[in-house]
Amino acid sequence: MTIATDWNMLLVKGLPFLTLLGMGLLLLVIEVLWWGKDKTIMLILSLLAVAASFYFAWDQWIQNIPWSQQLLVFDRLSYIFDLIFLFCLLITLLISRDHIKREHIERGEYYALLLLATVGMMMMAHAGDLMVLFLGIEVMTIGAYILAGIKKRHSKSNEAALKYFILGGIAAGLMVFGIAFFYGATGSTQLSILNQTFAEVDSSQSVLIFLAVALILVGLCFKIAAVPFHFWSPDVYEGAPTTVTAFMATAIKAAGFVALFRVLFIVISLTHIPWVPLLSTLSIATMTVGNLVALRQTNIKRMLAYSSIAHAGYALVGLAAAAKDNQLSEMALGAIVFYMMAYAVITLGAFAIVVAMGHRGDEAEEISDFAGLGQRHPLLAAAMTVFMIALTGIPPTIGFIGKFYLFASAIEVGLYTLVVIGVLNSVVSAYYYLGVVMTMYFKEGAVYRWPPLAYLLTTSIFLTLLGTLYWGVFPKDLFLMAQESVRQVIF
Amino acid sequence: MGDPIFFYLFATIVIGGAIGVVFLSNPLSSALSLIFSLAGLAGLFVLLQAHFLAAIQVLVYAGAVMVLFIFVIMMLNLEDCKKHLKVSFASLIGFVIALNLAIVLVMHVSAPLFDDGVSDKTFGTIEGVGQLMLTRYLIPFEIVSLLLTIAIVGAVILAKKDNPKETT
Amino acid sequence: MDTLVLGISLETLAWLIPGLPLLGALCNGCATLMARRSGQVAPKPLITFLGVGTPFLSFMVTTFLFFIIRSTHHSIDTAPLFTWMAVDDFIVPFSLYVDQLSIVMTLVVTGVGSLIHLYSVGYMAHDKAYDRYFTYLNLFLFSMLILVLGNNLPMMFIGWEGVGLCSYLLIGFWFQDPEKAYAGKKAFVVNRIGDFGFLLAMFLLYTTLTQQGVDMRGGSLNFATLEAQRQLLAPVATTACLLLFVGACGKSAQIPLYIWLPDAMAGPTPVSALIHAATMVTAGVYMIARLNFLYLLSPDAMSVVATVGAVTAFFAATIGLAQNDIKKILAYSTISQLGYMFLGVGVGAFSAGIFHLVTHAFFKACLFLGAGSVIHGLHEEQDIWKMGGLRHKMPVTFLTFLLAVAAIVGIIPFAGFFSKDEILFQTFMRGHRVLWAIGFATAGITAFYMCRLFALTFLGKSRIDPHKEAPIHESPLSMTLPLMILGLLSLIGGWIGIPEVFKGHNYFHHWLQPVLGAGTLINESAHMHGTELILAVASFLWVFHVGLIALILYSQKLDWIKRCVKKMDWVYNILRDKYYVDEIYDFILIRPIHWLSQQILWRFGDEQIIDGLMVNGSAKTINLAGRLLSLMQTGWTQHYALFLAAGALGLVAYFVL
Amino acid sequence: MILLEHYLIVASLLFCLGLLGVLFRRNALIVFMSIELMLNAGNLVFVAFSRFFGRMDGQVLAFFIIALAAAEVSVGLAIIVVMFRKRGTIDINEASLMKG
Repeated sequence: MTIATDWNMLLVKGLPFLTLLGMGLLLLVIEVLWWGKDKTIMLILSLLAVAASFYFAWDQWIQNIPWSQQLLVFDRLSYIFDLIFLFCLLITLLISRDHIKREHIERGEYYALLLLATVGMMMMAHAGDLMVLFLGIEVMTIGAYILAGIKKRHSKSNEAALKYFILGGIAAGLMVFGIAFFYGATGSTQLSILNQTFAEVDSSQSVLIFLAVALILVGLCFKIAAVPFHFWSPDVYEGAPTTVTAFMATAIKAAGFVALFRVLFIVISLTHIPWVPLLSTLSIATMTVGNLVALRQTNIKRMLAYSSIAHAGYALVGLAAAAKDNQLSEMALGAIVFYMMAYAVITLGAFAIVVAMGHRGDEAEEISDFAGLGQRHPLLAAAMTVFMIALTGIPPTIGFIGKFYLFASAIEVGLYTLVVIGVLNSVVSAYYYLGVVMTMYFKEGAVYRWPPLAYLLTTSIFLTLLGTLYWGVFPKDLFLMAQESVRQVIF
Repeated sequence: MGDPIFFYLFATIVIGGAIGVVFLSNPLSSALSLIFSLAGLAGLFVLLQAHFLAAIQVLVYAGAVMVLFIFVIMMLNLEDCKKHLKVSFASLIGFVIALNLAIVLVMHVSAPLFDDGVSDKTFGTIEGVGQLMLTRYLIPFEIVSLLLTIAIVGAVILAKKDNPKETT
Repeated sequence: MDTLVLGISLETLAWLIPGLPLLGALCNGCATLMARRSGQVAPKPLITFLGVGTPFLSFMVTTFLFFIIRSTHHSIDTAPLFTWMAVDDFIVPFSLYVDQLSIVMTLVVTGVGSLIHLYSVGYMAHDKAYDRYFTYLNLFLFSMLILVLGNNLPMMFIGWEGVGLCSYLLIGFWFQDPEKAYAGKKAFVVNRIGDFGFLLAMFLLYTTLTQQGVDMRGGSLNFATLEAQRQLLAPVATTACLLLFVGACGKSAQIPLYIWLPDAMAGPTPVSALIHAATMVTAGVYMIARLNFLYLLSPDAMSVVATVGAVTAFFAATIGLAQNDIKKILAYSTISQLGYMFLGVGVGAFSAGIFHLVTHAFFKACLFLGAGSVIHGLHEEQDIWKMGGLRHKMPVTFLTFLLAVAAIVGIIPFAGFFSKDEILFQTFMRGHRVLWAIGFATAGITAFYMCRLFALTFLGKSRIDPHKEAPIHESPLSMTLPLMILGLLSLIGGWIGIPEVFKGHNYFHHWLQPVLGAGTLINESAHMHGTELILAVASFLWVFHVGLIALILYSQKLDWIKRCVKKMDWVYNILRDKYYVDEIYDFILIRPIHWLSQQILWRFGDEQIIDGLMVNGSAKTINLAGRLLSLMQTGWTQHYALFLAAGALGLVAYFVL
Repeated sequence: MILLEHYLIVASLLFCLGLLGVLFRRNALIVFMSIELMLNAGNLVFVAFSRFFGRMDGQVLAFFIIALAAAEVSVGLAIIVVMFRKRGTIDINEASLMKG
């Protein structure tokens, strides 16, 4: 049962996460040894690690030599998600510095935990084994619990951590139970082996398998905050420090989806299960609930939390389309990958602006705090307008392209109802996204002199804005990249 | 060791302990029930020829996790923990849901007999488990170590009292 | 086409048409942002130069291209600037298509657009946000040109969304006023409903073509591809056309999605003239004409279009009878005239519809700008009962307004006469007698309310507040010049399409023949001329008399009117209150929900500007659902755990049972 | 004769008792203990199947879960300690600042 592992190969292929891992641990050491107050060195080291890791992942993506070590797989799908995580991490790091200084949570562990949580996500993306997948989830999630609760002085932050922890614990329990049954049904937790044994699953074992799949799906749906497993997300997003929220809303969601991919690739061959109705229902419930409740929010972070739920719902439209005919269609999967990128870019931009709005002692988390921004700071308001428009899904932004591909892929397989509901939902969402724009431009707000924005924040807003607009007008290459990534997936 | 009496003994301990955890009002009693339950589980592990795991179970849970729990209970000196159990509407629904899930699980979990012959002499021993863990499962093993690192760091930064200088 | 003009290829010229306004918008936008950053206002001359200059240049280029096309009879299909989207076989190139139809539309958009830009210089002169205004206006022009010139449906859709967005920004331009901001949002959301139809239609067309295995590497959903493959589209034509028509209804304010347009008058008047009269709202008509080959496949969809058009025309005109706000009257009249255009394209007379679109752009822009001039002169007074006798004080405005009224009423030989009569004649000839009768009646009503508006504003005695009276003055040249040009166009604009019966050559229809083919006119043979002449004369006499009566009544005999109104007050009230549509929606839908929510859940507060099933009714329902759902978010972890467990149980049951 | 399914039934009961504990109790400590029960139910399934297949993979996996549970508990207890400092209670339903 031993596997002859080519460790050199593993080292090369694993460089993206090994780099982050090494730097994360190094930061922990430095934090202990470094007595200076200024943590800029930590930020610089983290950014260097991200850059190196990005280079390695990009290089591997370009080389495109799929390789599998049974427990870990290295294909384009995993590398593209590595790149998405790294982009989210990059923007999060850029917007973090000023925020965590204001909040007195600037410490080396903050950076280290961000890096290590990203390693967990990458484990999920590279998982060839349910156990690795699960442990990746746990590394990511435990990192997120801590980051959510890191503002110890604030009751809300602690409450967020507590809620996240308890609900996450239940989800973990369910998932472990599911994986255990999976092991029981197939004799292994390795996904590639499962793929072969699945064809031979007989009826006496099928119950075990179904039970296992159901419980694992619950755990994954929890991570992507699909209704009715979404309840944690608004509270956690609101309570956590804004930068951490930005990270959770984008990277963790993307990680949840890649995990869902990995599992679905295998279990989709269970033809007894009507996948399309299941995923459609999940998708409809998720986007509708997300959008309807978002209408009523006055806190921008909470609003974005519900909006992120709704966007998970849109992405599930693609998954339902992909699951049609019990084989995952490339176009729909590519559309989801693209949507994850689009959503990450836009949402990070929106959060960057929320961070930029804050001051010492006043975090400006209410939508009403945006009143009059159009006059106080037209550039910031213009950027926020673009992000809101992009989230609504209006051309010429990446948000429109993303939705368009998703819905087109669903139309292609004939899921008309789902698309109609999806489009209607995006009509509804126009209401609350534009509410923010309205507040910025059409309401009078306090007039005070705007302090100059920090360079890192400006950079991150600029980057996300550029991405939102550039890929909105020239989405071709990015989409082809997404499409290429799902072409040769190792099962 | 295949005697059914042991199985029933340990199973009763496990389930009884679990019931104790859920329904005893004093958290200290709950914690003790948990030890019972998990020790019973270790017994079941022994019956399943997982000797090493059973030892680890006792060590980790009775030795570490429980101490941690009880330590926290003592440290917090909780007054309101002894509140009598409130049966709210929500918890009633919870009861129904859990019951349903149990029924679904028990009804459908049926598997054939044990495969009797475990030929491998190292089955369940430190040697066997360790061999597997450090070769085939080396990567998850490393991830777990990462997990523990994160957890320790996290627990420290969360639970450590802030330096009062920083608060100003 | 590699013809070079002064070393510039025609394609480059075509790209310049939308490119120039975009350049203007970008430069103005940058100037605005940079100026605001340092707390100043961007230099006005620069903004004016860029903001007005670029559309004007664009107009020059368009004119040039027009003459090229006229001489060569070729359309210009540019090579893609870049490929916008490419997935498998779904390819959307970003390229332009300039043919006889789109060049006409482009001429209108850039021409009238330039004039309105010029007018804005005077109108917005004292506005603080002068620079921002021109940025939006240029951006609007760019989007509109993309809509018109795009060579495929997705590009049209980008423009479609773009104009909606700019319209939203411009309606809510004076943002201190929450009501105006609300109007902007309402317009936007109603338009989104329309867009939803458009989007679905696109998906449908694409899927149909894919399933038939059509090779679409040259660009999916190109108009040329669609036209070539129209036989394959026949089975889905009705559905697709109706879905597209939903989009057109939203954008062009037809029943039942018309409710946003009157409220959209909250924006600055030049914006109303440009967006809500001359260009954007006609996009729906243009789209149907563009896709005429598709609509011809589905007689059912056509008759829906025609019927909705005729009914809207009538309905809006009657509401216009009893409105007192000068811009509201013009808004309802726009809806009504758009109804005519849909009637025209709906009965298959595409060129007649486009013809009316063109003349309407002239005279309605003139009317709006004239109204703007009046409002400007009277310091933001919009109630026509507080005007009167303005002919002496504002002679230029008066004269141009007169020309435009004559045009919309349909007096020979003004622009509106030829276009409107063309539509009515075509409707009659194609056997839609009932629709013709509605259209005919509407013409009379139009004459009545337009003359009423005119008489109350310019004729009779002054009813202006005495202390406001003194400073009234004629508007500056930058405002009157566009008025004069548009007034002139209202007179002569229709002469491009004089039918043969009036010894004309019907240039306009011949011009569009290559694009619209059979969809232009029923062959005008000699024996039809009799009918056409009778109809035209009858229509002329009808509107002339009605208009005259209105003029006399409202300028000389106001006391009669008042007595009449008193006697007939219920009719008047019904009309004034827009048939109580808002209230009916309110009663049927909103009240019960309202009551329910008050009794059971919450009170709705005082945000009660209830005006419409489509917007507020559903908005309320949605809001209610949102409230219910957000109640589930109790903040108690245990409840969350409960939902999680229930969900898990549900999923397990789904899988296992 | 004790069959595989006997063990699975014990595991299922243990799991549901754990879930019930989470849904039923408001004391955060006991909620954590209940989560431990759920994780351990998974372990029992792993070990039972490991014996059933005669392969030790399941035991290794159970080993990982034990480590994971320990990690979770340490973080969870830290969160509780912070909560107690902030609010003086560890009733999970007292933490409901955020809702809606």
